[in-house]
Amino acid sequence: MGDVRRMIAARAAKEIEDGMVVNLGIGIPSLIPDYLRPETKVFFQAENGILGMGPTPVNNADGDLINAAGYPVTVVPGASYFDSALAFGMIRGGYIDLSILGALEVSAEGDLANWLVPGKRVPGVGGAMELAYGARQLIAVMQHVGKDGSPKIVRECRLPLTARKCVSRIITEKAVFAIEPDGLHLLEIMEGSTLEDIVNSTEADLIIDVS
Amino acid sequence: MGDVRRMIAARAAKEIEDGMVVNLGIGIPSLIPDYLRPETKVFFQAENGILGMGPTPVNNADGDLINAAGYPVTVVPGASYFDSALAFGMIRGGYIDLSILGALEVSAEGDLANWLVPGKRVPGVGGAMELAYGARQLIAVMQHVGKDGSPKIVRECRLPLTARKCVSRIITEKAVFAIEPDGLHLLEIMEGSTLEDIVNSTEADLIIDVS
Amino acid sequence: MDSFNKVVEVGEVASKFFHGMTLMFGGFGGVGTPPTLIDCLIESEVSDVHLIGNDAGFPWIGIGKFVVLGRAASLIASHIGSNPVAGQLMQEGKLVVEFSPQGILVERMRAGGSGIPGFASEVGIGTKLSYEKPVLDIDGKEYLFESALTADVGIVHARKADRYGNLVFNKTAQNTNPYVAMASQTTIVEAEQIVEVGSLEPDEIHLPGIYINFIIPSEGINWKWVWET
Amino acid sequence: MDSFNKVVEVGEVASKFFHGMTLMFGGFGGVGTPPTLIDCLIESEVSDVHLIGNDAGFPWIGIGKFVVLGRAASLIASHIGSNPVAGQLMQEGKLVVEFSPQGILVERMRAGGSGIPGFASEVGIGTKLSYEKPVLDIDGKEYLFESALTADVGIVHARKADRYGNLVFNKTAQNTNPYVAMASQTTIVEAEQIVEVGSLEPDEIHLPGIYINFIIPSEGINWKWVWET
Repeated sequence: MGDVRRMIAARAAKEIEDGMVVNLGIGIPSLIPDYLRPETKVFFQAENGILGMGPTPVNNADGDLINAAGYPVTVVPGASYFDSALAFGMIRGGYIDLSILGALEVSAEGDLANWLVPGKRVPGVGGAMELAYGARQLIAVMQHVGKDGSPKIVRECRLPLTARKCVSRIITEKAVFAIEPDGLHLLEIMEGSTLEDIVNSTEADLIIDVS
Repeated sequence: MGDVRRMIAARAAKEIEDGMVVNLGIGIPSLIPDYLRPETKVFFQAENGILGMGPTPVNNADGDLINAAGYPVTVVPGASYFDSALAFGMIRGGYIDLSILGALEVSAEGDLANWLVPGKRVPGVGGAMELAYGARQLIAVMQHVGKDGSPKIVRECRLPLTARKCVSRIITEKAVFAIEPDGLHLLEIMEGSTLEDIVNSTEADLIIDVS
Repeated sequence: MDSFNKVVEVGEVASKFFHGMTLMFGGFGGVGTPPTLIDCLIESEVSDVHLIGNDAGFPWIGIGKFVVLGRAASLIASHIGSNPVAGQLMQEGKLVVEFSPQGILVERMRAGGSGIPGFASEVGIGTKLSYEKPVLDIDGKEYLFESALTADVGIVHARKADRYGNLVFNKTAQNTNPYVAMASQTTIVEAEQIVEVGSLEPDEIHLPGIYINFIIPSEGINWKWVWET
Repeated sequence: MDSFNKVVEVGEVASKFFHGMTLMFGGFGGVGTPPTLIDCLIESEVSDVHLIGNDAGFPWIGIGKFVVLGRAASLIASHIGSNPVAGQLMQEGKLVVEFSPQGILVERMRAGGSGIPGFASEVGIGTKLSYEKPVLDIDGKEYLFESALTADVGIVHARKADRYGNLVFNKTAQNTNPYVAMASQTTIVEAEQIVEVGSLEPDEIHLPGIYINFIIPSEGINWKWVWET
């Protein structure tokens, strides 16, 4: 399963372009920096108050320099610290080029559910609703199906929503999808997967752009 | 007339107590610091972004260190600079202990008019409405009557209002008044004035607390 | 009280906590939550406390140390996932939890401290979090009305404080602290370093001392971070 | 464009100004208004400009130098008392002026740059300034609805900028500048000093460079202040 998560992260890393400001959610997205080309010029934002977050410190972790998941980080040259109100002002104000978030379900129209499974442990919504609202581009990353094999790319989300019509792209270990006004496009089949498998494990209707 | 203004400022200075945070308006209020006892521990706030404003510099005025009226100032130890949104957040949030503002008219209920004389030059409202709204205590200072001898302490303001029921005290060259739930109290007759003169030149009804 | 010297002993601030109070706390996952004041709160034996802050900490970190004692009646936060005991208390009906999106929560604190009764938002429209909020119709568009939050007492953490309460925060330990200070009637700051008035540069101060009522010296972090365990 | 080096020549930014644009400017009585960019605006010959800023400057200071040319169609400001020409243009119907209370104005800029559609306010209720604003009824209390302000182009001034656009302001020249930068689609900063990326301390930066599109070097103040005349 670790390999599946790393496979998704490696593919998602290719979506990050030079000069972008990117906010990564917890879970699979937090693995993405490991797969970036080192020469990529990118600024990672953390919603607790950093622009220009760097990798995990090798040693001498600083308890006051933490990412939004609570783990120690470093900063790159040009970084700045600020309070949480400014951090979320940036997010809602449309200054984050790309956010990559983990997902529980995504609908064919780009509705995102990623914060609450009724009857299970209640973590709360954190900053996900604002990233979904404000990021210029939102990519959802997740394993293609649930533990019971049920599809997570669905016609309509069954789980409580984080935001409507916010996801522009979905990356799983089986495929890459784009959400366009005319529907859900299959853009790319990942190595080890087949068109038939993807169609069978996806509830939403697909517009197939791959041959 | 300069003497009258200075007389009002000197009396208003006595309202400033140790430890207060005070915002002074332009006009007569700007003369008040000259009359403070030097040992008074007070922090002056300027709504353009200073807490801890000091006197006018003797020389070497700094174009980037200016009060809200546009004139050079200095700062005292413990001063801080900040942006205008924070400056007005302090004001609306009730963190200014005392504001002393010039006035055009004040009503017996404490309504303040100090920003607009219809048909005359239109300066605009500046920060007066927020000081009137947010300061814990608001003192209006003005000459007792207009240039034409008409009363400025009135039953109902005729000029456009800055804010309703905001003034707690009025200081003129003739008298000091307090606005209480039961009406306008005459607290003090200034040197050179008489009770008769005050009653004749004040439109609003008075509750006379002086003998 | 001398407003130019707000420094007191830890023991003196315990009396500021009271039964049934609303308490706002700074911090994000415990980072920037004042450890000495948390212990002081625990020792104060007050209960039925209404908490407002970013999250529920961890069971042994930050506000979490207080939450697990069951002495909080309610909590307004953006998530409680890092403190399973909080989730359990919530399921048992012993802790009333209101979730607010994270940035909306700190914005509501800012509003409370800035004389803004509330603001319009599009975040969370059409989700479970929006059901009980007033809906505004402005020029034919619908928004949620997010109301200002205020508290009786606020506890914040700073790297440095001068004796007037001018604060300098450190890195990501700033987070919600400025807004907790603004929105609380009585704000107590715990500072790692306390300096004389006049020794901070006016442009280096992150938060003016006007928002601070009491300053205590910090005894330092007394918990292990998740990544240290 | 290299987002890690936003420094350009003054001549290059003139093309960002356009006929009919909404232009937001930093500054308070001209302090913190970028002098080189004001001259660049004047030389650009654009007109029918919709201005948003604290005030109208003085006829020879700050935005006032542009206002007196009659090329602004409208102005949202808190006062124009320091620029009698602005008052005259207003009386003659050549400049449409909307007054906003000073702090409400900067708060509306902040809302515009922070994804907040608007906010509730009690400032100015029952006065001439409140007549055209929507009234909110929340739990039986009435508030004015103050709408967010945004602009096509923003011009701001800073003491120091690194090449990414991280800014450090100087004393009271900060004022509305951070919010102008946030609320403008294209923000141009004029900096007295331009330094390499990495040479500013992350905690000393007043405004992160994310809000900045172009940086030009300042040629310095080219007007006399009122107190110098």
